[in-house]
Amino acid sequence: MESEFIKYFELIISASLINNFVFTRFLGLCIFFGVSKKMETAVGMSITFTAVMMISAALSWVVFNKVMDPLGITFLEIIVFIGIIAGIVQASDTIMRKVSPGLYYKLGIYLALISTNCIILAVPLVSVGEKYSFLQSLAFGLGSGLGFGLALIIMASIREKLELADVPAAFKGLPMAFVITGLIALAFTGFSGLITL
Amino acid sequence: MSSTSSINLKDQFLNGIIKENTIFKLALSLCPSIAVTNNLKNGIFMGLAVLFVQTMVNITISLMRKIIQPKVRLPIFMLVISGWVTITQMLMAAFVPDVYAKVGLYIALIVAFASILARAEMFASKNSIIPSMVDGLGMGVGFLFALTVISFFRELVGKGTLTVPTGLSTQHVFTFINTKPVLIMVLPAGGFLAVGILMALFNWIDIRYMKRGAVSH
Amino acid sequence: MTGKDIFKITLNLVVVYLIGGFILAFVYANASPKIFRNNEKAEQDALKLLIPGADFKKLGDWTIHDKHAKYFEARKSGETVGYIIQSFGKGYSSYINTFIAVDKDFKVLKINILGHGETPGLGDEIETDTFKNQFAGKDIDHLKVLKTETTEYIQAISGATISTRAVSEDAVKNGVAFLIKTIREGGNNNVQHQQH
Amino acid sequence: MEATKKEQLIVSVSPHVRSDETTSRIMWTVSIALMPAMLAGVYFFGLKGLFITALCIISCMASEWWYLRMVGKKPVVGDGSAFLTGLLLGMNMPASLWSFSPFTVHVPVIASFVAMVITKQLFGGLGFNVFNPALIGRAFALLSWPKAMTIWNEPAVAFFAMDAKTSATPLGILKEEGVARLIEVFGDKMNLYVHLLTGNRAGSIGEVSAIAILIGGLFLLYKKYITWHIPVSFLASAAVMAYVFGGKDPATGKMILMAGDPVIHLLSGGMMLGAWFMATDYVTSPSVRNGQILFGIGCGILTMIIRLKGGFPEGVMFAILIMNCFAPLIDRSFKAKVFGAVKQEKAKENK
Repeated sequence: MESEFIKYFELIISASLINNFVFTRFLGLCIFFGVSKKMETAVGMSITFTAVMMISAALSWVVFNKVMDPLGITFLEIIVFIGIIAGIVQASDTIMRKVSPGLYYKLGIYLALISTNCIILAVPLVSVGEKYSFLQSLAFGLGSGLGFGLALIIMASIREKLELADVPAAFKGLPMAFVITGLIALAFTGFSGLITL
Repeated sequence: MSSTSSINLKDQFLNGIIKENTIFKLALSLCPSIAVTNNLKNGIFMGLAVLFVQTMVNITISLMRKIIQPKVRLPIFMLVISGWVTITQMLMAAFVPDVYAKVGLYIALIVAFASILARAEMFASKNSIIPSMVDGLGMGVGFLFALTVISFFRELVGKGTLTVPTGLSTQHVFTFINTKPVLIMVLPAGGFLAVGILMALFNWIDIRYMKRGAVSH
Repeated sequence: MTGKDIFKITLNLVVVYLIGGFILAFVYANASPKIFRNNEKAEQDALKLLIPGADFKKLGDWTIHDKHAKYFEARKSGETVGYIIQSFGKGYSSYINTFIAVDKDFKVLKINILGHGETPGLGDEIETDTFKNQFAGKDIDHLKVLKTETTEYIQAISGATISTRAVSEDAVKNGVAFLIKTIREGGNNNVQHQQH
Repeated sequence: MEATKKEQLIVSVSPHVRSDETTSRIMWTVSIALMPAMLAGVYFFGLKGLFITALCIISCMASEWWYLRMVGKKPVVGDGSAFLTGLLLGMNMPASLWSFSPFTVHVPVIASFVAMVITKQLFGGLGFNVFNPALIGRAFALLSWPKAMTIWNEPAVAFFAMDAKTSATPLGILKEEGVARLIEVFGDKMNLYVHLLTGNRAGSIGEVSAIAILIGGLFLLYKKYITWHIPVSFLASAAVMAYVFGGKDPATGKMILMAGDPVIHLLSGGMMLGAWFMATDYVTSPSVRNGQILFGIGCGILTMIIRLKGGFPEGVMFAILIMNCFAPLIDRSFKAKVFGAVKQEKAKENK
């Protein structure tokens, strides 16, 4: 039992730090660069993201293993997963608006952004590819969400610090964001080898 | 076809390559620009896959534009895109298995490319088949161009080699330097640095080019 | 929205999805056998690379580090010339996927590294021929890794002792030991039994 | 809202508004404080060590000068910051890099360029860089030329020797062969400690002599150029981690709690140099005291996690770089908290 627990823990650590989606798998970059300009939006996005990620990981697992696999239509995974994600985003949009308008006011705008984010699609695709169990895909979703949130928040705090810096004209904006991400990725290389995968 | 419309087509084609280059200018669909570009061959095939999907999606949407109900157009667009991506994925798995083994995940994620949906919505759903196809080709070639430049740079600097595809399953590896000159360029961290520096280079050319025309401050 | 509109939209969606589904199913039906053959061919190619000119028969599955691996028997004109076993070694940052070919006396003929995630520039030198060729002719007692120069044992790649050990003392040694245990001591009967 | 904004402004600017003279004096004083360690390095690795460090210093100053010229700014290289970065970078490199076959002399040059131009100038120059330039330079070199950066010379104590025997670092031996083997290599435990303390061991040029670094660090502390917060919390947390999780059963390789040897970990690798000279960099560490303690603890814990479980034998460099990422965040949250506390007090007074 204890070793099981350690496995889930390792999965979360590996998805969030070692194989961080942004720094080593290069996913979600559009949103990453778009949303990390302000700390407040970064935090909001992280929260929304992690929640949606876990739900979609769980639901995709159920649909893939209980419906698609028995029917032999696993080749349709992309279409089905994108449908599931669109459905979840739409549903949480509606539910949040009804149940908690305050929260919707704060986080609603990020929901729309989520469906065009590749991480949210990559999580079910990877966990299906790795043949994770239900709990494992849930842990993977959680770790990926936390890792993306961590990346966003670090990036936002660094960009805030650089607001007044005299960055050369050609590097202003996105090129500099890439360089910063490259240096963070360089630092995060230190985590490699922490867990043997 | 009249001469005026052919000029328009040319502009439409070049638009996607230069003015609205997906990666260097619009900064969209960035994930594969780093993920698959540590090897020239993978970069080229990824670019070709996007070129194929973009063109086919544009053609399909343009063909269907009259029969699609506006209210359900987004789900239909998504279906068309993911359908073509699935087809691309299967074709690549069948014919270029070694590339597919490396870039498979990113092929699947073409679905989430904002640029493809945007072109379908903004251009193909309003224009006839030929301009849509040209637009798709232009955007796709622009993407292919960007990936080729990035992967050329990264593989050459990172490994001292260039892997040039000579066919679907054949390739030739040119070795320029026997030791790996700056290995980090083929690693994740170096990918970000390389793309950042190349983007800055494009910006710099832009700034200089614009300065020549404009009055200096 | 009138009922007619709803009907039209629904019809629209259904028709588009049906056509899409048919096209996809058609492509899938044509592509999937090829994909399947690709995988088969990749495995056969990997085996042929180790023992050229032989035919291979899968003998069974085994597990190492909770990973499933296969082992094969190699035959030339009906006679057993050796065995090939897939094995995994726990390296620096990944499990190293290795194919090991042994002859009838369980001496290593050749090894091949199929997949790994070791440090670029250091650990990934396990893929080089100079390293892999060291294994030719070694029996199970000579798979020890030494950091000094040696031809009798396996010489460590400088700066990547852990990756070296993972290949030789973990993947190869355990693979060969498993083959000896299952085929020489007891497993042999089974194999012969199948022949009759 | 308005007030928060004002506060933010202070966070990002206040530690850097100094007149040139002060900056330059700080830089030169820190450089002087590094001299004992540098001399120890030259004593143990000879001219090679001196050459590599000089090459780094020259390359750093040249890259900064070239960059400032190129963007049309007044080239200010004399403020000592390029000198200090070059010195630190050189001290973090193995002396074996001074070799012409295989040719590895380009390594310090490119690393210096990355440190000065990409890590410092692109971010807007001194005061705005997020990462420690010398450490990024070293990390870049380690990942780009992993072989060249992990060949360590045995301390030869022969000034002109250009061919030195190679040897594993104490941390390398510890990681691959365990503590028993490490003690065996150095004779006995006492001997090991003495070697680690004086610097008679393989390692980067400037990191080997713990005692020389300590002298420099205490000098800076006495001169009030640094405070105790980062070094002490760094070393203390690393020591606790090493003691609690550092023990290993030699037979099974399993971890034994409360059986580690903190002394070995504190004295080996770049721990001392990192704690006293790299983590304490004004620009890349938090400026609030509590934040500094958190920063130091983070460095210590990450270092030990990487050393004990990670893929690299040494974790100081990566630990400090990772904490550099968090420094703006730490500064931000601690400032906000302090500010909030004041507000609460005021609210109480009003009641």
